[in-house]
Amino acid sequence: MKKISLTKLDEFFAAVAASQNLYLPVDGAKGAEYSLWTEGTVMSKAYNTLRSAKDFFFPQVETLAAFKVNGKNIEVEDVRKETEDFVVFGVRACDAKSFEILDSVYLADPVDSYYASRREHGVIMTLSCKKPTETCFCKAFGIDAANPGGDVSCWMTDSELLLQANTEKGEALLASLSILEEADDNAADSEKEKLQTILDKLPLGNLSTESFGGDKLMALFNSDKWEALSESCLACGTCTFVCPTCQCYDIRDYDTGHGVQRFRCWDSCMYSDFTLCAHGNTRNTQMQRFRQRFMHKLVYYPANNNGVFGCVGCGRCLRSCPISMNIVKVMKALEG
Amino acid sequence: MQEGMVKRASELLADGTVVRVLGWKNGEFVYDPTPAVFESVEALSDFVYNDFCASNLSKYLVALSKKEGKTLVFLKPCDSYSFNQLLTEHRVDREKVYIIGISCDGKVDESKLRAQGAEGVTGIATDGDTITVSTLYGDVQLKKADVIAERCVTCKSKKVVAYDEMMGENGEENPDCGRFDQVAALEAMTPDERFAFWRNELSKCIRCNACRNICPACTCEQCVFDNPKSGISQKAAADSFEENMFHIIRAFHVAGRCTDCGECSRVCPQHIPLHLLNRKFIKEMNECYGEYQAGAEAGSRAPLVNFTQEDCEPSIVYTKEASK
Amino acid sequence: MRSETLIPKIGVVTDIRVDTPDVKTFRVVGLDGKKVFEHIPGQCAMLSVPGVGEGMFSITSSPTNEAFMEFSIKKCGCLTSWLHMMDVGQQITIRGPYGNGFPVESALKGKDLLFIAGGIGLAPLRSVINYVRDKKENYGSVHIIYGSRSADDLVDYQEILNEWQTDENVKVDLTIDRPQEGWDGHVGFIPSFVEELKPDLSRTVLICGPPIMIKFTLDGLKKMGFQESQVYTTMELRMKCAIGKCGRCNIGNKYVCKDGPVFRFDELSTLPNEY
Amino acid sequence: MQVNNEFKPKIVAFCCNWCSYAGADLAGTNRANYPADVKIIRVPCSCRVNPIFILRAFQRGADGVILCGCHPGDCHYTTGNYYARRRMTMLFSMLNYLGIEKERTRVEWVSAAEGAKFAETMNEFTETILKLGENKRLEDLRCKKEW
Repeated sequence: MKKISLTKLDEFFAAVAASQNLYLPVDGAKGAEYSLWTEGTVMSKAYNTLRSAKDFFFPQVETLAAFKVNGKNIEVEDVRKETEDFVVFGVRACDAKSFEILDSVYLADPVDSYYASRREHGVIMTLSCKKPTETCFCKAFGIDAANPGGDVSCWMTDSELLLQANTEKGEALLASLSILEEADDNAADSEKEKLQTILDKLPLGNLSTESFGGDKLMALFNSDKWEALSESCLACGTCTFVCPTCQCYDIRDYDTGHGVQRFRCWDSCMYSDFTLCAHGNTRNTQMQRFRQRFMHKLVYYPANNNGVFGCVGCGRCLRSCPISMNIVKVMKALEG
Repeated sequence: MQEGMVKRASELLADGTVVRVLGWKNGEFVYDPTPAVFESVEALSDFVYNDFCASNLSKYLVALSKKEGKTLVFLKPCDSYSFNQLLTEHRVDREKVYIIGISCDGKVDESKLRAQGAEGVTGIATDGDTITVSTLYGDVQLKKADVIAERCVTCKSKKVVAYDEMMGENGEENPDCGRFDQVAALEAMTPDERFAFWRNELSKCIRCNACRNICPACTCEQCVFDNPKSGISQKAAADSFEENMFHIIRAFHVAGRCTDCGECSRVCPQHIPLHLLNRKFIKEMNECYGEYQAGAEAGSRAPLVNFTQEDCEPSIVYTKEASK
Repeated sequence: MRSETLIPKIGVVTDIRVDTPDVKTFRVVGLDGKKVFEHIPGQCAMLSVPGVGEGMFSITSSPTNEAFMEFSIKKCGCLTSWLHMMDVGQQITIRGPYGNGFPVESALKGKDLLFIAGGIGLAPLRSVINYVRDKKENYGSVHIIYGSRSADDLVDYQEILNEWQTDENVKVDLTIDRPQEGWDGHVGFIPSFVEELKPDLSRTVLICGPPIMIKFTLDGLKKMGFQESQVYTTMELRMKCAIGKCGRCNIGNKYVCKDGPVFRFDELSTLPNEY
Repeated sequence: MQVNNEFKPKIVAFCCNWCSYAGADLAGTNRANYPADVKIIRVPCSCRVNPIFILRAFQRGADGVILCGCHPGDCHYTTGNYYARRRMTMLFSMLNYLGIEKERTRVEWVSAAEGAKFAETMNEFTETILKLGENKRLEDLRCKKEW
């Protein structure tokens, strides 16, 4: 365990930013956003960022390959560039867990090289929560906000920042920062208890997941509650585009006039053309698309990943759905 | 207000005038009601109407008026303008809808609530115009006027313009509501400042289409953005140009039909002030072609599908700029 | 830099054969004139034309054919229409092989086989049929029931007449939906035709065709006493990445592009029927 | 587009088939020259031009877009240019509102007999675009990069 006094926090950031880009949550006009640290940047105290850190590893748009077409001949150009190193500071426990969920998809064979190179060059410094809010329910998915994962876990007491490396990348980073002092391992315990008492009082603290999981597939699929739950869903993609664990993407071509760029972009199972193909669409009604989204998070993903759920309880979909329909209401309706 | 609505709805359901009631049902916390359809008097026990029922229900009537039987709907003043606009475009069947107009003195904006310290909300109680928010970290007392949504602060009219029955007395238009002040402030900026302002705002867009799917004026069966041949990718701003193009075209397609209900800005997960684009079109049309309020009365011709011989030339944009 | 399966290789179309009014068979080789990659029967490849689109097509040639790969493609969308306008020598991009393919080295080994195909459904099965015919010693007898809308909608008709029907280990029964002059064979839909032929119950069934045909044929087979675990099919859903990551081709928790496209029916019946 | 680092503007002119296109034709037969950077797109009527066409022209690399149509009242379809006039006024005011240089877009009524006016308009418009420089605010980088 290492530590540094909060008075020297800016020097700490400067030291980290000396050798690589450092991103941390900064207060914007309407909510915290990850932005590049520069001299004088003040870290946000918000409970979490508006937009998750997924963008650093799985950006909304990225070019896969470029083609030059002349006459009958095609040239393929591999446009991948090695990502330079970067550090993301201030990631909460829920977002840190979402990287593991994305890893299980993109780093499974065949490895997605775009995602893998970003993941290798990115170091994640998590920060335990200070004031979780009512839309947080990470506890329901077995995430302990007091012990956030990531390469380095940090706790912020009133006077100092405590850092503990969890992976070699974390060890290497902390070792390279001579500014840090040693601290004994249970220095963060008081901070953890303080957080634990708040976590127990969270309104959604007792949300249970035992009526979900891989083995309840057909029962949940054929439940008659999906109609009522999805009746006012607008088929926009907000819940999927703010979600840190949504993995789906679309591959499209763009004709730039002097070649064709094949790019990948986030896609949403809520959109009507998600499963549209030449002979029709297997999910025609909004109920089916709505059901697919929550079945994937609560049943299909656990079935394929021995019980790990596809949701991390960050609460972003609770805040941003235009009609306030979300996974918590779905779980409570389908319980028992 | 809520009890009166539930009582009236139960009567209309019981005597068969309507087959279903379109309203809101309560959520996990007080501030997250969901639009819902109630088809029986017992179901109405979940019905809720409070300061957070801000969503505009008229767009749901496009689908509901295609179903069998009449639908009862409660329309706030701004929703009724959208209903009239949908009526003008023959998207809703007037006979299939029974409207109860409800007066409205402004809805609370959840993000304003949060900005003033309401994090970790466990309960919200409103009495008169003070709102007490009990949270995990102590209670917060707020005056309703401080947390009213911006669109309600500059509310253009408290008058329900389409109803079969009115609960409470109807309000009036409010011509000098100052809804164009922010637009004027932006117009007063230099082009570089404006470009920087809009680049900063529109670059936050994640193309989730919430603004398009909530908008009561956007009811095309297949949107131009959904057509892969249009060259505009529906799901991704692959370049900063696409962000500008998406929002210019989205605002353009509702120009003259937008009733300024403010839903697009309410639902934007990135809190981009999208209504400032729509209001710019409305302000420009009022100045060039005379005052016009979409949805004021059904059947009126919108400015962009109308013309006079004496319209100004497009070059007015250059001369007008010089004067400001 | 790691190998990336999403970045395609270049394929050259060396021969185009018009099978039916809306089906053409394309022969594809790499730039070096050899096969772009090896595959097992039932696997698919993603063909694409930059700027037009990308699509998943089953490889209809058998892996025992060292010279080239063949794709029988029906014209039913923008990419397929573009492909149908191609002429010999055109380059396209190709990546693969994807999918699990038929279990030719495991479950099907030593078995008597029954192929039931409808219309373009013959394309995926043709690679298994030719593979089984080339490795005759590992497999039992082969019975093919193939039907189509009309006589000139029968894909690979020449090959069926010259090679399959002359092969004593192979029994071929053809049918078309409606009577047509110049056609003296059987007339009628496949489900009723299969019930008429009463294939013996020891055969392992491989079925592919329009979903409606599969549904009725499967009911008929079950009525005759076939077990669901004896029947294999290959699915056709919207596929994009073809490596089980882009999340759109799932039936329940199974991805058609990675856990399929070949499924056994007892496995399919445990999944919701969203296909 | 930079050609041996001297800026050559790309200008797109939407010309309505009945008047402006004929005007352009007349300019040609009268030997009234105008810069070759102007690329004319013939449209049935000025009101056929959808705002998306103008934006896509900018996206694909245009530095200036001018819409030419019949004089109000002369429209072959009687009311086409009236609607176009309103629609373009709205589009130009929105582009200006977003901070895009307002001289990049323009509407000009050119009748079939005004060959000289057509050439002079094109010269003048190319001049303003040359002064303005390359279109940086409405460009799509993917279409720009020569790789």
